[in-house]
Amino acid sequence: MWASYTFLADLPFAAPIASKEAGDIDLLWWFLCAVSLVMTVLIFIGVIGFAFRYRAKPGVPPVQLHGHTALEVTWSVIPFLVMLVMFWWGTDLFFAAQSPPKDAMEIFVVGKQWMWKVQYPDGTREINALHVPVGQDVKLTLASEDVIHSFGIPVFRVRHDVVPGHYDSLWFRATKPGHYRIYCTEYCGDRHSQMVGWVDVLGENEYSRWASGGGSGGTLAEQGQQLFTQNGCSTCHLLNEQGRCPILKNLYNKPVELNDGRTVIADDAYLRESILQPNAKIVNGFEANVMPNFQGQLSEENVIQLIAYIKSLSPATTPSQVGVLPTKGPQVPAPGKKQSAATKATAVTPAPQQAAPQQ
Amino acid sequence: MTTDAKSHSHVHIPKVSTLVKVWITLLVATFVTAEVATFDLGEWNIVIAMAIACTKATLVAWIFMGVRFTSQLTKLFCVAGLVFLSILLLITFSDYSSRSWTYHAKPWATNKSLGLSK
Amino acid sequence: MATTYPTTPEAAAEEPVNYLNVEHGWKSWLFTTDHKRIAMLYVFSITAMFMIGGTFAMLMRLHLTRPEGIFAPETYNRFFTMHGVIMVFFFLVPSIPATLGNFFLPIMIGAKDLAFPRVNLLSWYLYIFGAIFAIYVVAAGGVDTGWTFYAPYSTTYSNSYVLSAAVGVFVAGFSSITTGLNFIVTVHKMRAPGMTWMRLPLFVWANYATGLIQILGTPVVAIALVLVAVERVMHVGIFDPNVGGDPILFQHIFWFYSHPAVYIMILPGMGVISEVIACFARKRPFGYEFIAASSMGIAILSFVVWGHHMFITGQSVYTGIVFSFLSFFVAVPSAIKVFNWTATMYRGSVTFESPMLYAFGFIGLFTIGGLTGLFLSTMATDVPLHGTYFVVAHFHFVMVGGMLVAFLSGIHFWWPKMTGRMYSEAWARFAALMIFAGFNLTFLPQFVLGYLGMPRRYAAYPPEFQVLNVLSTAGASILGISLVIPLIYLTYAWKYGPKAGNNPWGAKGLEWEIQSPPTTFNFDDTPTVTEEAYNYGEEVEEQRVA
Amino acid sequence: MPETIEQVPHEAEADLHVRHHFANAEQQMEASTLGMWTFLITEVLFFGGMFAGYAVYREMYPAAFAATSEFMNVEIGAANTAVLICSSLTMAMAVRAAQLSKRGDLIKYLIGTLIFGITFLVVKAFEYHAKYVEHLIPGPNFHPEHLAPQFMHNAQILFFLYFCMTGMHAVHMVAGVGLLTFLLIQAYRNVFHAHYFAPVEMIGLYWHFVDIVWIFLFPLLYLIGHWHW
Repeated sequence: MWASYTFLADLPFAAPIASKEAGDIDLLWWFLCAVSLVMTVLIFIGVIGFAFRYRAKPGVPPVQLHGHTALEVTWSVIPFLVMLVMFWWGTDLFFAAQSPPKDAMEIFVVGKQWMWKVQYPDGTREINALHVPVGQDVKLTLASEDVIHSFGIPVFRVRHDVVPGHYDSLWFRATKPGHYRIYCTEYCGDRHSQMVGWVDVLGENEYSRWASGGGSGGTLAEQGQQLFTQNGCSTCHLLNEQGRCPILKNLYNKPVELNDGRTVIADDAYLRESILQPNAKIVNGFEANVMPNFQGQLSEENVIQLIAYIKSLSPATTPSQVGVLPTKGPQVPAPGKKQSAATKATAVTPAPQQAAPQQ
Repeated sequence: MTTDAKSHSHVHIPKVSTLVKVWITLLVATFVTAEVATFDLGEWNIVIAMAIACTKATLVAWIFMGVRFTSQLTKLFCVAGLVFLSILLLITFSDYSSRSWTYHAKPWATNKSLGLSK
Repeated sequence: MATTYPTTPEAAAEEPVNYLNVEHGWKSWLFTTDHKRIAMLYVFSITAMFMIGGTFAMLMRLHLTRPEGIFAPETYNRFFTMHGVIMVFFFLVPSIPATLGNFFLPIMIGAKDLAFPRVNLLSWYLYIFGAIFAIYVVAAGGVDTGWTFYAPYSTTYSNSYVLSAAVGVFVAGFSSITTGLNFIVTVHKMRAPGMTWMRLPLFVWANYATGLIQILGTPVVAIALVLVAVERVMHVGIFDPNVGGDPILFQHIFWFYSHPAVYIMILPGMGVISEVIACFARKRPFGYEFIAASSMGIAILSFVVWGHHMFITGQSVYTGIVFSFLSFFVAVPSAIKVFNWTATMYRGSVTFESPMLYAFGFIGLFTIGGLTGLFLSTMATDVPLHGTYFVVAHFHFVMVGGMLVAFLSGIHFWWPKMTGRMYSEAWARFAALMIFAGFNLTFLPQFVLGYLGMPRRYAAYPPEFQVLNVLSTAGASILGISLVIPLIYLTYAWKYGPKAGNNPWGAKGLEWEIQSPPTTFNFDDTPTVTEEAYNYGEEVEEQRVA
Repeated sequence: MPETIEQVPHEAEADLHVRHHFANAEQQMEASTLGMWTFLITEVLFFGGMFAGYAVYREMYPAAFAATSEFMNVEIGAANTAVLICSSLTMAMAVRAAQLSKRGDLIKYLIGTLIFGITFLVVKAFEYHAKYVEHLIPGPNFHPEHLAPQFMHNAQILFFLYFCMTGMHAVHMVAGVGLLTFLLIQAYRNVFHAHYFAPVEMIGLYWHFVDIVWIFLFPLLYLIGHWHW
């Protein structure tokens, strides 16, 4: 908000802070601590003071008082006003935390039972590890392949649940290089406590040195292109002229007219839904039931690679007017377990890997 | 509705004609709601269906269940049940409808002013 | 079921007939419709379930003394789930309403019994039937979904005894509904002549408000568990993301009950504390109408705040803002109560018997518990604190520091009336102080752990948190041992304690005007109430003050 | 003109049924009515959870709900609704007969209500069987013939809700039939009369409530409008 409050981390036994937003949240935290301390001391003094001052003494009768409406009103309204300050301040910071800047560097994180699979735009992949440059806005797009996880980095004071079925996202801008912890904070099964990792905030040159290592299999977009051809998408989605399917060139983050008159932004969630459930939203001028369902055939990583490829088709991804968080949009079924290309679109019911659930 | 003079604890006994009239209205309403559903009125289908269902339910409660004779307290209890049911329905529903609203730095600038929706 | 009276004169002279000795034999207990006997049945079953839940708590704290833990992670997951399920559904929700409420609500309003005695007995049998399922689950291998049963883990991925646990909780829920139903109808329809609403003791107000929440909330968790159970059986359901279902819908329906449930747990405790403070400060509670109104306010407002459990689970930001605002609204009545209790002691004549010590403990710990709740309803600070030990410490401060301490305060305050015997005051004060110390040592470190970011439900944690965890385990062992002390001296007192007269504390209230322990029908003839509640005059009693 | 009450037993007999902890029959009657209505609130909220689920998914997948509504047989649904409304009438007449101490009518109407109730359950059983045969039970073997592939997943949600809601309603119907047989036996033993008809009225309230639930289930599950998607 105002200046940066990262100096708050230097307070005795204060939790480390590594981003400006974390400092703002910590300022609110210390404000709440102060208010609570004042209230607790007030109540303790009141209770112990009155109890001691008016303890039962021989010959001193209790004085029956009935009540005092004005006093009641004051000690209802004043606490409520203090709470309104907390409410307003908290909501303001929460709003900022939920609107990632438009030009943030996008990293995909897929939560799978008991590990975090991280994918960078340049194609490198990591398990339970995240490398980010210092001072750069980073937006993490989170997806889950099985149960609800929750990706949290205490040092940036960011956390968001990862619910299977749609994308969630969080963003931060690291200001202090270091080696910080990542936790999964939504109970997700036996190895929930092992689903931890490290985020390394690197200086400019270390980051470029680390990034140059590069992924062997080419950038995310290149991997996406391979998938694009392998799965036969290129037969209909021709790149230069109108095939039987919509053109995907410079489509990302642009408004798209649907056949029912609605207009949606072609963001990650829309692309993901159109890959897995093509008939959920049909572009104006095209009929339904042409593109097969890829639900269950493509895993989360493949979808991310395809989306990266489609993004690479629209030149400089012109930031749309608003810092549009990938709209959660209607829930799209998460891909079930990798299955053989079932001819008939049988109902997808992933038998859990472990034994059949006992009744 | 003349209460039965002789009953000692002013028990209100409904007249047969009232019961039969309500019965017929309910049957007619069922027929009407089934017919109306065959026309395609888009959004309005659900509204009409629910309106008819609510009238039928109030009729059953008011006459058949004798709510009209009961004390204020029982009437309050009926309403309280429905109020808390609507709390559950409305707030859960508000979450789902407001999920896809975009958050942007200027919440007051709606989609229209940004030329996004048609 | 007609009750027989002992006719021999010397039996009557030697021990006046009361609800305990009017009949003997297991039949007189298992088929009783006397609200006092059902209350005692509940006291035994509640204590048994508390001990089971408590053992799991001790096992968890033992496990957490080492960063990598002692037991296997799966076992730890079962420990914390069983601790949660048993404590929430089989101790916290039923405890004060089913024991002290069942026993004293009819007497306090001048009634012979609750409105539906047989339904009251059914409530105990439902509780026992649910408890049998819970104990079967414990014996068979436990459930590992957390007491919140979140989908899709509980529906698809967990292979523990989720279905049996869901059935057990479902049945125990109906026991809670029947108790609530009984309280509401009794308070409305069976008050003695002259007992107007504004003369009702605050304990009755609190239990009436709790009854409302039990009636309006419990069915919704019942249907949530039915949907989870059916989805587990049919391998597909409305919470299954693979067919387009949304796991967050389960959280909505679950928390619609589970947040009001925490008020089911705390409201009766507040009722007990109002009674205890009024008695030992010899004062009519300051702002009686405001305390009663805030009980009702809490009961109603508690149904619109459940979303503060879901700020970062993908619920829309706008609904989150509405929930955050309403969560601050619901905090106001609790604040009013604490201020009024403090003001009640102003110019009173305060003595420090053990129930009053527990009441002081309650006010202090409930205040800290309530204030830390504000951290979690402020959206920005909820982000770093959600799912950490800060939340664990918050709700233990309100549940153990609030509800359990109030339960002990009520048990000690009414023990002479329930059993006719007085417990040893020295042991009681010692136990109260030990519980207070053990409790603070256990849960204050957890606030710091939560602030430092240690997630909850972790079987293994980073080594830098070990010191605080060991401290917390030390506190837990003190708390665990000191909770056993009341069990000993209270049962000892029941057998060998000195006879307590009808009104050992000199308190006001219909329950103190009848014989202790009371007769089966409480009053020989229905009392008529002429004066207002808590009518402590201005006279000084010598014997008490010495 | 209200019928006269034949041979009304005098007040004393009314007090025969008053339980020891009630002051008089009046207080007991009010208490049991209030108790019944409080129980009905819990039932309202019990079904409310499922209605919340229905509302959410209908808003999320309107097209899928509309497409799958073809599998619901509207005629049977309407017929069942009519059957339940008739059973409500006979139940109300039974309560009235009890209030007027007319044992003959009471038995006659109770039998009528039972017949309608059982007819409803039998029709329901046939409907479920038909759905079983057509492989419409959500889960591994869910293969509706002519359903557009894109709705294959979301259709299972509607069918899951359909089976849960109508199933839970059927369970309440079975409980109602059980209570009615209990009433019938008591009526046969001439237990009910103008001063003691509480059980009949209470079970009547329960029965009417179950009818109201069906009144809402019928349009929501059977008459989903055909959206022009």
